[in-house]
Amino acid sequence: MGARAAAQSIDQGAELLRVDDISLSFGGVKALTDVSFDVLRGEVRAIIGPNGAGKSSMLNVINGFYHPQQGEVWFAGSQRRNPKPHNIAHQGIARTFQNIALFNGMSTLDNIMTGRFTHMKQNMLMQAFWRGPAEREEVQNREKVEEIIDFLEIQAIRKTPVGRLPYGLQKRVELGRALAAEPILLLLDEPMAGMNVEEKEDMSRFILDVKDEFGTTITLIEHDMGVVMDISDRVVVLDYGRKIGDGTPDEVRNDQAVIDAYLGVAHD
Amino acid sequence: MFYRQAGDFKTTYRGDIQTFPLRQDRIAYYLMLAFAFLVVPFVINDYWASAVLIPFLILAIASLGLNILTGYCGLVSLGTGGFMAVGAYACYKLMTAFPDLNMMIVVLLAGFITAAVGLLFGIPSLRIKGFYLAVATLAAQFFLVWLFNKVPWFYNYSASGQINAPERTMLGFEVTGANAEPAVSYLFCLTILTVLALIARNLTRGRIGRSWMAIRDMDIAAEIIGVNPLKTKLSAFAVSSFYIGVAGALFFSVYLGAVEVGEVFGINQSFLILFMIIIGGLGSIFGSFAGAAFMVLMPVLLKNIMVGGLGWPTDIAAHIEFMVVGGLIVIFLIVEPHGLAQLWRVAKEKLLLWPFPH
Amino acid sequence: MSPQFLYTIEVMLNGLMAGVMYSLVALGFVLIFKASGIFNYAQGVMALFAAMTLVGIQNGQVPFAHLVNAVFGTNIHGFGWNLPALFAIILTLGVMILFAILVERLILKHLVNQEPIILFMATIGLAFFMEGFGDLMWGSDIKVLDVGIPSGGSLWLEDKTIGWAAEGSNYYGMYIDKLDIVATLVALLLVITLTLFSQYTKTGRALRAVADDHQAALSVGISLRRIWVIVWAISGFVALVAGIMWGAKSGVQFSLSLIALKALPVLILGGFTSIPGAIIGGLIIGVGEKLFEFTIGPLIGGATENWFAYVLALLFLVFRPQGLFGEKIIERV
Amino acid sequence: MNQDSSLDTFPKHLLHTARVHANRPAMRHKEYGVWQSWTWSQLLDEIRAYSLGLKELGVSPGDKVAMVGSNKPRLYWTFAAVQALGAVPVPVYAESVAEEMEYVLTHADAKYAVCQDQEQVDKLLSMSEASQLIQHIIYDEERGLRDYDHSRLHHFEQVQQLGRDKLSNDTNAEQAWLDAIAQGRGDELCVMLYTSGTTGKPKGVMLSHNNVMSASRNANLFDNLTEKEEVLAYLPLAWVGDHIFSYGQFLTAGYCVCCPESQDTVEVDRREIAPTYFFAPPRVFENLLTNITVRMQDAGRFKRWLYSYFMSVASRCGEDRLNGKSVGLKDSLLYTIGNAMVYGPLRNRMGMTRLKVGYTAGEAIGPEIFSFYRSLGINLKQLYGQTEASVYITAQPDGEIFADTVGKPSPEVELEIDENGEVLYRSPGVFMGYYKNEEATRETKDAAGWVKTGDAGFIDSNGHLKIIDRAKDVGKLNDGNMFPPKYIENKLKFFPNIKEAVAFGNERDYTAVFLNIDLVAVSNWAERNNIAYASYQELAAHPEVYRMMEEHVDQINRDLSNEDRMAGAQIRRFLVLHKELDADDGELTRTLKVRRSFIAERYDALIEALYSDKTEQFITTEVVFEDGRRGELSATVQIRDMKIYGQEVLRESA
Repeated sequence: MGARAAAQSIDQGAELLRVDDISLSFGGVKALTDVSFDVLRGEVRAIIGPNGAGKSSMLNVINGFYHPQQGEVWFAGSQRRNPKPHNIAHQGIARTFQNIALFNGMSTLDNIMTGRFTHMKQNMLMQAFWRGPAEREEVQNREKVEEIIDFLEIQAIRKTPVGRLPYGLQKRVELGRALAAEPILLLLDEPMAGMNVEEKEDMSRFILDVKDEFGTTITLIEHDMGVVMDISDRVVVLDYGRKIGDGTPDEVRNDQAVIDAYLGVAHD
Repeated sequence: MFYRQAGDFKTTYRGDIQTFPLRQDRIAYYLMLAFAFLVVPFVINDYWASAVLIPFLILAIASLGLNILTGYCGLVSLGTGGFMAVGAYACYKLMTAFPDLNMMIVVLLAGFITAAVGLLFGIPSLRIKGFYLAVATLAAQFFLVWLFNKVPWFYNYSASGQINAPERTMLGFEVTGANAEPAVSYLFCLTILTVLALIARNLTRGRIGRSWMAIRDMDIAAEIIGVNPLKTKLSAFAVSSFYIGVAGALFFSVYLGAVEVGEVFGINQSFLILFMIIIGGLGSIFGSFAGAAFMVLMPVLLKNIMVGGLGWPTDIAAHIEFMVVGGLIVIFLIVEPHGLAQLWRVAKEKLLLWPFPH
Repeated sequence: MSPQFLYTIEVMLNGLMAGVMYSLVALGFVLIFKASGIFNYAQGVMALFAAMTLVGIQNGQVPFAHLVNAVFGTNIHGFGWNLPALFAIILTLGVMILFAILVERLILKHLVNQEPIILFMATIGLAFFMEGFGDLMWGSDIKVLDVGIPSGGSLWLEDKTIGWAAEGSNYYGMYIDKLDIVATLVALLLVITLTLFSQYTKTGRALRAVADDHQAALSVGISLRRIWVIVWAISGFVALVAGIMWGAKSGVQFSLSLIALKALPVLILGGFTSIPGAIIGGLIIGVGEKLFEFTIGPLIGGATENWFAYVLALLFLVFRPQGLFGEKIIERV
Repeated sequence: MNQDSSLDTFPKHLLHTARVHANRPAMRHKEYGVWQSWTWSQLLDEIRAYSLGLKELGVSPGDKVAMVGSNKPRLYWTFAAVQALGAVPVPVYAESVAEEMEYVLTHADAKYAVCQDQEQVDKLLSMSEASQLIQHIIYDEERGLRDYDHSRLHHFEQVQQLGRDKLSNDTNAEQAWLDAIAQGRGDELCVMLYTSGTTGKPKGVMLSHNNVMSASRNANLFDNLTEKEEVLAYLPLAWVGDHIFSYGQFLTAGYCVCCPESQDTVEVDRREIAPTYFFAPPRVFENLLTNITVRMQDAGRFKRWLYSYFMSVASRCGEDRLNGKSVGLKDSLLYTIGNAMVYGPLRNRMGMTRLKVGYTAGEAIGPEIFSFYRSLGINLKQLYGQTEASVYITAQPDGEIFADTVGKPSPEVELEIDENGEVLYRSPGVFMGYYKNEEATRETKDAAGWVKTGDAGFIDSNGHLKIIDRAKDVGKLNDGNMFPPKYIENKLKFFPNIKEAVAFGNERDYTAVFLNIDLVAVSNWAERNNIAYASYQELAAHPEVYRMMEEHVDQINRDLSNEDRMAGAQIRRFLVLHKELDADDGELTRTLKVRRSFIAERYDALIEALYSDKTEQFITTEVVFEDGRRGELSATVQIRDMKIYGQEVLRESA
């Protein structure tokens, strides 16, 4: 059974991902120190913390960009051994980036179609012939992509090159690309950075809808505390690469260590 | 202005993703194909075949190939000449080793052999990008030319060090050698080009093409989506080299007939093909054609004007040609980095919007 | 000492001297690359063009004589003078500075903030243009360049070394061209000057500042465009020196422009931004290719110098892309 | 008439068309990026399953089924599916505010509701009274509704599945369904359409199958419409025009109705489909023309010259050509060139390349605008109609097109002008009556079947009807002169820079107007003239803008002075309003008609100032922002005096 299938068979509310005692450093600089937490199937799990707390590093460990010097990552019940990011995609983990990483030479549609990569199987020969299986596969995946386009309400920009889109829409297209992979675990790196209130509301709605409609488990990094507390089920708090809090939004909000970190007391 | 897209709507995705979604484009395309296959062979003469049409067809294949690698996958190669040489020598070895082999098969096999060599030289692309990679391909260029020069086995130990294409037939018509009819050579190349162009279009429009472009545009994001960078880059190298190899084989066997490797497949050939795709348009099938046509026609035109019209010596014409080519490259990079294809796209957009400006 | 060993020494010496020349050309690249992020493929053609211009000025050739004759049916060729070498060199330097200004005005200005690969391709276009332009201006025939540099084998060295080998062996002393010795000395001098220039002069420091951070350099009032003109003028100067040396050695002809291509592998070895890297890389390539040709060359048909450097560079690219002196690149996500 | 008299109801017609044109396209819907299409036989399958599903839910003859949403295929299917059961569809304006909608729903006794999406469902559920009345809600789009209590909420597909299950489990189900359809009669209630009255509560106009059928058939015959037409359904479902075009004529002619992807993409979708038969209120044509003008101003010199040159050619001979008159050889040639260079591309951009006939109605269209389209070779015509008449009262026959009339009586329509100048008509399309409002019915329709239109007008020498204004709106100035506010307002609105105008004068000394600038046109003009402004308010009050408005008003005064009965109605004073009249603020109706009395009350201070000698007036108004918050907006509005022309003077100078 592949990791994706294993992940799919996990019950709602059971452990989907667990990181144990993760430590990561770059040339002596410690980015993460002994961080452990878990993500349950079907929840929205937020990672918060001040700038430089190691949030993005944590996401990069989860999706295989960084390989921690110490610690274990368990996904869908099995331990991972330094996989490449593209293997991780096939296991059902998708993500978006803090600084939008779209394919600027392509249209919205093509960007999201590219997100279907792991679901397309036709080999080069079939592609070269096109008529038949390749075209059929293309059309089938297009149908899926159109559902996502419809879901994200971006019909009007379907054929627009993404480079020409305003920031907020680019963010949405990037979410679309991640959704197109039909991920089991979706990692969102500051999905609302740089957005105005209205765009943030839209994005929050989309995130919650993703959870409801597709049953996707979501792990997100976000700076806007209001948003985090509104949409997440549980929150991990990192500071200086260490975990200083973990719990429901209410628990975290009232945790003295967290309050100190955010007010800067702890490091005075 | 001439476009009437109103009422041209799509009821299926198949209709939406076809190569020419506009009805008028489709009609123009079929008319062009019919003209190329049904009219040109009957009016073609030696001059047009050897000066314009056949080099255009063959170089269009090469530029399609390089465009797949550079335009679609974002990997700049300066080794095109070297890979064309691989195609040419593979073709020569196959023609001489298996005299009865169908010429079409020879050319395709030459392409596959070049693909294999391209794969080998593509391996560094996993670790290096940009002009670091360009330098690596330059290594391939020099090494390959040296190899074909220095290892006599490749030129069957001939005294001149040259390779000469023996006469071979295709469906009873001579395609190669001194007695080949221009119309036959033309149709042979045209058929191969048409098929390869369709395949290029098919590859670039689907999963593989998108993975190439994803690597080109943002390799980190591509990886996150599940695109294996090594496989993808190597596939681009292989496909690209296949095209270039086929072009090299045709360039040698159908077009020139005799080849001295350093002269024909030197670094300048690499640049010429690179210029074709820059002028034509990176990442565009149409651009490959436009660039090849431009780079083939422009010297002919210049020569006709300066040598034929004004009576200047040929070396002056050649120098001016160099200047024009170099100048155009710089101008295109400054003014329109996406080349003729972009100009065409913009013109088409304008025509679609006509009389409105936006 | 066995003759074999002495031959090897000789090859290495030759290699070292060639290497210094490579370093010189590579230095031109590094300067431009550091200051503007441009990999200047036209460097070699610049050397060729500089050499042609020098010969033309020295011999009193009329520029574009061919074209003028063809267009107007005239028959002019030369002004009929012979200028002193030093004067001609200074005039040529002036031409190269003018060239630098034109390149900045007509090309670089319009390509600010483009990707490196685009700029690289632009310099290929520039190389083509210069090649045609130089030929059109001065004619494409092979020219003899003579600015009074001594040439021919150094008899003194041969005499000195002939006795090093064991008695009875057929050893006739080391053969080293005087031109190479001069060239080496000039190149060394230039390398030292440029290094000092970039370390200790105000302009040199400005160049490095620009290389480190464009934005910051701009914000402290260093004019990027002026810097570009300066580095292109310097590299024009380097090209001129290289052109003189190489031209004096093997005549002014097209193949001269290919020496620049040799600088590519040098840079890959040494790193694109390191001046010491360029020097050491040049020496390694120079010695390496000579030794390879000497030892392995005969086994595989010779003329390995054409590609040895590239393949060496290729191996480096695969196994150590950052070069000898570069730092390991950590990719940020 | 030559149609089969057995086809007297729409469900019968559906069965008939599905048989005759089984494989022709019946409906398209731009969804998921392409035009999803249904043939007539597929359409019948869908509707049958849906209808049976509704029956399973309990829909029975006489029940009212409300429909809320935009132009989606499933909503159109609801008409037929409901009618097949003998029940009555009641389309409701989807954009109307909750109280308005609740009034309609409760007044119509709607027991079922079909909604497009979550937004509509939420709206319905929020209504205490109507929500209790409604037993089942069916929705089209599932998004966001997953977690709702589904005891009386059903997804469209579930309903269809109910129907399909019934079909497969009960062999008699289909026959029973067909039998019920066969029992339908033409004089039965077919649909109830609520008029968005400019005053008072909406009234439910009851139309029978015969009403809608005769109007539809006559319209098809009048313009020779066949099953080959393609139309774009984009106007509100609840509006009678859409009901006739996209349902009545659709079923009777058997043509193809295309539903746009969303309201924002109508223009693109229209270009893609290129309808052959098109209907739009003047506003749409005005906007299109404004758009064209604005975009042409951004064009380069050559294009601008080309455009203006060939537009002058078109205005010289285009209309004559369209009317079949012969024009000179030179003009004919020029027109052909212009057709290739300008008119053809313009028609293409507007999606009118294949247009056989286009109609405009609802309000008067500016003569220049009207001529513009006709001169491009677009067969645009005017018609005059009402919900109570199942639309058609008069229409312009081909070849008899005048910009200022609304045409001749439509087939089977009798026309009369009563002693007050009010237009009366009688036709088979005349409605059955207002639902639960006998009194209003009696007021409007007399025993002999004559219906009062409420409009004042006269029949000109060509036999064409010319409408002046609402009969009750035509007032008198204190000096006894006639005051037709709409007439004046429409003239003003024909300037692209003026979006809306409200004229006052009834029982006052002279005519005075409020103007609303057209933000698109004026801001573009400002940009070109380097006029800086930070807000709508600032732009509206800009002296240059005022100057421009003065020129426009002056032009109107000249025109009016030249007309027999209107010279006394020239505009003496005007002002430019500091805010845009807005339906959210109640200043416009949902169909964007001016609510005169409401405005008079709201801007009382401004009106008083217009009839004083003040040159400016301060005013504060409450506004509703887009997100529903309320706020206040205040401004000092300038008032300008205008020159009044005497009739003779102008005649001399002219």
